Amino acid sequence: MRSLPRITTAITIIASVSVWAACEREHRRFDDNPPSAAGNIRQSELQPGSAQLEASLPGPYEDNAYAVSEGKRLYGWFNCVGCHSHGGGNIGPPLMDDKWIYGSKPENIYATILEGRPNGMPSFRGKISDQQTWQIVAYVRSLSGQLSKDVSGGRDDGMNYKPSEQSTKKEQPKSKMAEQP
Amino acid sequence: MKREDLTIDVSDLPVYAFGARSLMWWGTLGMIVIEGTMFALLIGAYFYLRGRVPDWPPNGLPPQLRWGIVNTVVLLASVLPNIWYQRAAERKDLATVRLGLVISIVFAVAFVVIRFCEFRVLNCHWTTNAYGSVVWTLLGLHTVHLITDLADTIVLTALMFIGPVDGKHFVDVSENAFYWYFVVIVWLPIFAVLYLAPRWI
Amino acid sequence: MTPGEDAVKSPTDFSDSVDVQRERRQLAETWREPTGLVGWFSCVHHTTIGRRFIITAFVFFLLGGIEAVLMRLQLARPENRLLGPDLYNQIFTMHGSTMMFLFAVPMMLGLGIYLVPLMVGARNIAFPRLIAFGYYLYLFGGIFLYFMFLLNSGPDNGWFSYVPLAGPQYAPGKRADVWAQLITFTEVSSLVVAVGLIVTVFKLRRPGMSINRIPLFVWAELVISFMIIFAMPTVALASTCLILDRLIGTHFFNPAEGGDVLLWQHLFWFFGHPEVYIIFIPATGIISAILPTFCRRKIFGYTLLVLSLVATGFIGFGLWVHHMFATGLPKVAQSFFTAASMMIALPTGAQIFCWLATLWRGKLVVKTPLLFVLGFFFNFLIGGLTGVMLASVTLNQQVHDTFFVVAHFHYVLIGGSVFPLFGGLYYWFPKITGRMLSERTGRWVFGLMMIGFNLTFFPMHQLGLKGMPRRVYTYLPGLGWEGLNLLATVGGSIMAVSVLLFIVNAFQSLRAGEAANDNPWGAGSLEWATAAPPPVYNFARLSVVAGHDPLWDEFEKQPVVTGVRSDLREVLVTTVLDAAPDHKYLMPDPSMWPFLTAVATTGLFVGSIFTPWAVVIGAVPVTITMIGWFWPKRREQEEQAAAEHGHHSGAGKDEGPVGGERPIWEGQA
Amino acid sequence: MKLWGKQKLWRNALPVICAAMLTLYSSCAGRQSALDPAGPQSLRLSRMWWLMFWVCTVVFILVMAALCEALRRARSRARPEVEPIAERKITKVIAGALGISAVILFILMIADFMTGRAVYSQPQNALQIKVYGRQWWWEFQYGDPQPSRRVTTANEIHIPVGRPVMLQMTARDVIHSLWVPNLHGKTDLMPGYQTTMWLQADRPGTYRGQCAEYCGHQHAHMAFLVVAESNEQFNAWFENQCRAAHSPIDASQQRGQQLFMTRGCVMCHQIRGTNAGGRLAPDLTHLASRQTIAAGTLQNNHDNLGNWIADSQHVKPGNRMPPSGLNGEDLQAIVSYLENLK
Repeated sequence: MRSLPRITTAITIIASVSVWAACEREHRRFDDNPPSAAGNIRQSELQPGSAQLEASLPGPYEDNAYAVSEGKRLYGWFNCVGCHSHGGGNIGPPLMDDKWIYGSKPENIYATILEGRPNGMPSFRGKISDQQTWQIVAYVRSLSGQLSKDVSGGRDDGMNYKPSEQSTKKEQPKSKMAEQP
Repeated sequence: MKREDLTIDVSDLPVYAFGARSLMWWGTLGMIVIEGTMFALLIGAYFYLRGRVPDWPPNGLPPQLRWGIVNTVVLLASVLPNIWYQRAAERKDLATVRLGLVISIVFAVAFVVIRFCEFRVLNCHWTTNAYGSVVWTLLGLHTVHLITDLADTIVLTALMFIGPVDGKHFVDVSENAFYWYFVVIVWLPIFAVLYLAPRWI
Repeated sequence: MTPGEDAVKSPTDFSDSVDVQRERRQLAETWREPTGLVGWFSCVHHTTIGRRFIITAFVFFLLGGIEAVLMRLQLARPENRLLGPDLYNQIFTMHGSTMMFLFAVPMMLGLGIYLVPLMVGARNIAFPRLIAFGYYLYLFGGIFLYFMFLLNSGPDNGWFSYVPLAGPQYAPGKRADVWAQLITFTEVSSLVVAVGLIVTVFKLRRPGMSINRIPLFVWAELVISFMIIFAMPTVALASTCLILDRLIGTHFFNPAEGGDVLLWQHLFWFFGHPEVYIIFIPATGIISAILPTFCRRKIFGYTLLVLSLVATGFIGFGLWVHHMFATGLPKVAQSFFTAASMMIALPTGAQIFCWLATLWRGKLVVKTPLLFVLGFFFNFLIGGLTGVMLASVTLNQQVHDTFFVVAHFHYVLIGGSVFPLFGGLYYWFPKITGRMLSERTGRWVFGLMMIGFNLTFFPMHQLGLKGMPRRVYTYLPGLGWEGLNLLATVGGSIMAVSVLLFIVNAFQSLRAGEAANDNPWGAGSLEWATAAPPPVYNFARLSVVAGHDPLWDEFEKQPVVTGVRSDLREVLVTTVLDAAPDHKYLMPDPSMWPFLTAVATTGLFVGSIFTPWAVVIGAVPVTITMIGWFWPKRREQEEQAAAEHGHHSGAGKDEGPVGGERPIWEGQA
Repeated sequence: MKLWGKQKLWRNALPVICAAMLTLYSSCAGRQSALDPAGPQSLRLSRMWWLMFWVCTVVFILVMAALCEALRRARSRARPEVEPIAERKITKVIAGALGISAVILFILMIADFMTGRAVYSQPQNALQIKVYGRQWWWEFQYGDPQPSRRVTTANEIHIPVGRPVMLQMTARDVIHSLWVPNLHGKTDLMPGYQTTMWLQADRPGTYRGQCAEYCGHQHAHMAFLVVAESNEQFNAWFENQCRAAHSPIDASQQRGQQLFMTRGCVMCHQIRGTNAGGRLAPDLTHLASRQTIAAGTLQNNHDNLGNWIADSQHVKPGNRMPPSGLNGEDLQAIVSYLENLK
């Protein structure tokens, strides 16, 4: 009995400490303005070699489950499914494999969505907000298991065409340029 | 007021008892009822889901009978050694108890092995559809019971061979058999649901 | 009237011969609870564990109360921005889950753990280690929930966690899994406790306490233990399916793949409705314990009360669909459930009538416990009547999921359960702590709680009828809801004050309260036949029971059971129906293993939110600790041998209860 | 002195309770009140309510009276009474009381069945409307033989007075529940299920409905309006809804339209008659003809529209509309364009 207070205080201390490092995974970020990656877009597109080397800007939502699920919703809403299917690819390249034509890093994907790419990938600049773009980026990366399992989404409430993102094994991205000697 | 006037001397009563007289039996029964409820509900869910779709199983063919039947036979057979060592336990006949326990372990292991064959040839995966989910859960839940009771029996057998064995432990042995009967009996409805219902109903 | 003024002379007073004192010393030594930090985790006596359950549950009651106050503050005015939707949703979910799973059920079970063995005159509860295990699981479950809440991972889908909102697609992150796993913790805990209670009531009753002499509180605990055994597996199964859906992609609740969203609701409410009675029935037991004491007469209609308890237990399983009347199920089915839901009013009515009759014929002694019972009549009647309204499928479609329902079930759960509970706390506090709670403060607590409670929840009836739905984090001005919401908030704060006052009262009494004698209220049931607080062996003198208020039935003249060894933790096991001595049983010693097993189990549960492999890996430590638990230690071996030594003749042989059909003591007495 | 606590209690509590109970009669009116029926079903339901209310009140008073009498006797008497003859008499009384309760319950049950029969009966020549619940707004589709006249609108329906309206409902995401207290009780909208209910308004007016099943962050702001009006008014409204959107009439609106088409709006919203074809958010073809925006959250006026477009997340945190980032000129332009969509 006497040690009960001791134990409880210990627990509260641990708890309150951990609040400082509160779980990014669970934050619901409704309206924050993630950095527009406009700065290093061009570089990573034009000089991919160097882009590989230089410190790359991490996606703001890599650890945020809510953002990933929003990304998943928008991926459907903005009809990415139309070309990329549910990640398996069709008219557009598949997104759940290890091949990344324009780089697998968040800002590469961000650039791809924002500026579009040759052979059909339209530009969404001005059409969708930065936040939405980054959310989609996070989801697209989860498609090939780039995000940690507790952040990636589970199965859809719908026809399941592929295993859920959280049960997709992590692909080691091979960028097309990286393959060149 | 002298306390010696009326007394009931219970010092001659035994310090353990078998069957419905013992606390252990009631405890085991409690667990059995809890898990029985669990299985009943899962079977209920199975038929509820079945009522929601036009054809059942949705992907056409019901699971192959072979391993299911083998399993049922093994399981029913495993009742005999259990009855045997339970009786022996109530006689406090240690040698027989040891032998009976070992035999029933063999049966249980055999069953677990066959169960994995059963899983392998199952007609669905749990991610296929709700049918797959409920079938795997039902079979899985029963397997969990098997394995826990197997572990239970192994520990008990070890005790019978190593430890100094008191009457109380014979009670435990007989309760172990009691629980195994449950694992066997509950399998029959599950077998009927998984293998026969899709064919006959 | 000072407490204990008209108390019967406590049986512990007149057994003071030398040998008795020696026996007491030996018993105290035999049953001694270990001390120190390690010892704290090894205790197995039901009074210790029961007290822990009660205190822990009360702490969670306070946490849930704080959440309630926060919600009321948020709703005090329209479009309030005190809590955003995200936080509010977490908080109302935490409130519901806390009050249901971490306060109400554990509190009622805790009272049972503490009181049932005393009331049936046993020296300990059956399977004490299992009970301890149950406590640690419950504690860890609660800590886990609040820890996750502080990490902003508090569940936010309501305590009912409907799919698909709680499913993998619409509940990202781990919040919903935290809820589902909390269920697993608390269900396992409640289930093992329920088994322990049932076996205690069936097998450990004092000789003479035949089935028709079991105190009503014990009956109540027995009934809810059975309800738990049939209800809790349902929600455990449902939450498992939810976790499977979320973690490994099963399709139980995915319509597109043959799953079904209503399956969840059926499973959940098949547990959820009995849950309400699991919380309410012990409260009726408390009332049946308090009323006779303060009416100075036996309870009226014992048999009818028992029957209605059992009936409630059964019918309680037949009403779950009235939580789903808005889902458009077949009308025939709905009519059936309407009938069942109305039918359950009858057993409850029968109980109320019996209590009224007891009052009607009694000699009133007005003390705080009785006040709370009187408050119960007022509040619970309102709740019960609105319950009848909700049973009507048509009316239900208007008020379902509105504040009317919030008002209804708070009248049932607070008015019907928490009021008797506080009555019970005032009633048994002297027994548990050896000190009286202040009568004067008690009346203030009661008055404030009564006013605060009705101010908070009565306006909600009207809010519901005026169209305010439940679970809204805010509302628009101009719908005529402002005033009533403000009123409710005011009432809520008054209620909070009353609870704080109770805490002050409790601490004051613990520090410098008036010392209580063994039976301050002059009650009739067995727990008052021992010292306050009870010694670790509960009773030295095992007198036979001759009625359902033993202390009022010439307790001193009853024969005494001898021959239960006091140098071992030996207890007498009796037969189920007429409680005739059957055999003796050696209660387990204190042990650390239940705690260790609970730790291992916690690891498994928490891990399995993140990866299915945690089940496989986590099974290893669980198995190890369980073996450690089961494997007999040398000391236990020796004791067992000692106990069985000299009984080789009798041991194991199935000779029936001593004295055959007619228990030996009847002949002697 | 002994009863000080209790007397004080009754002195305090009773008036409060009585006052509270009295408030039940007063101020039942309201555009979202179950006790202000505007249709045949809600009328029957409110009758059911009042029946229940009165029966329960009487029962309550009787039991409380019995309790007070019991207390009076128990206080005055010197020692409890237990002699068996009287006890048996009381047992009879209790049996009688139980019998009466059973009868009352049975009557209420019958009343419930009768009400149910009336409320759930299938109406003739009902106006068909499809309802889709979405996080966190309502999509309505008027049924019509010609596809061109299957009007889609959001968060506001108009119905002709006196004509039943059949709602066929399902959910696009999670479970919602449609509830217009003045017209009828609630019915859930569930994914994988098609539920139906019918409404009828007997007097013109605007009735507010709200989602009654917890459905996530903005469950609190998921309302809609039912405007019941004369047949002529309804037909006029309906004809207008069938038309394509008005085209811009001045430069600012021109600009607004162009912004709408080039910025994010077009990704989700539909404006019939333009190439904005999104079906994921409310159809804006006749936005200006609606009384509210953001699912009954804001009055539909210039300022609110502007604020909403500029920063919808502030008004309805978590809703699906991203901040547009528009301001100044652009914002004015787009608002003026939308205000023209009568």
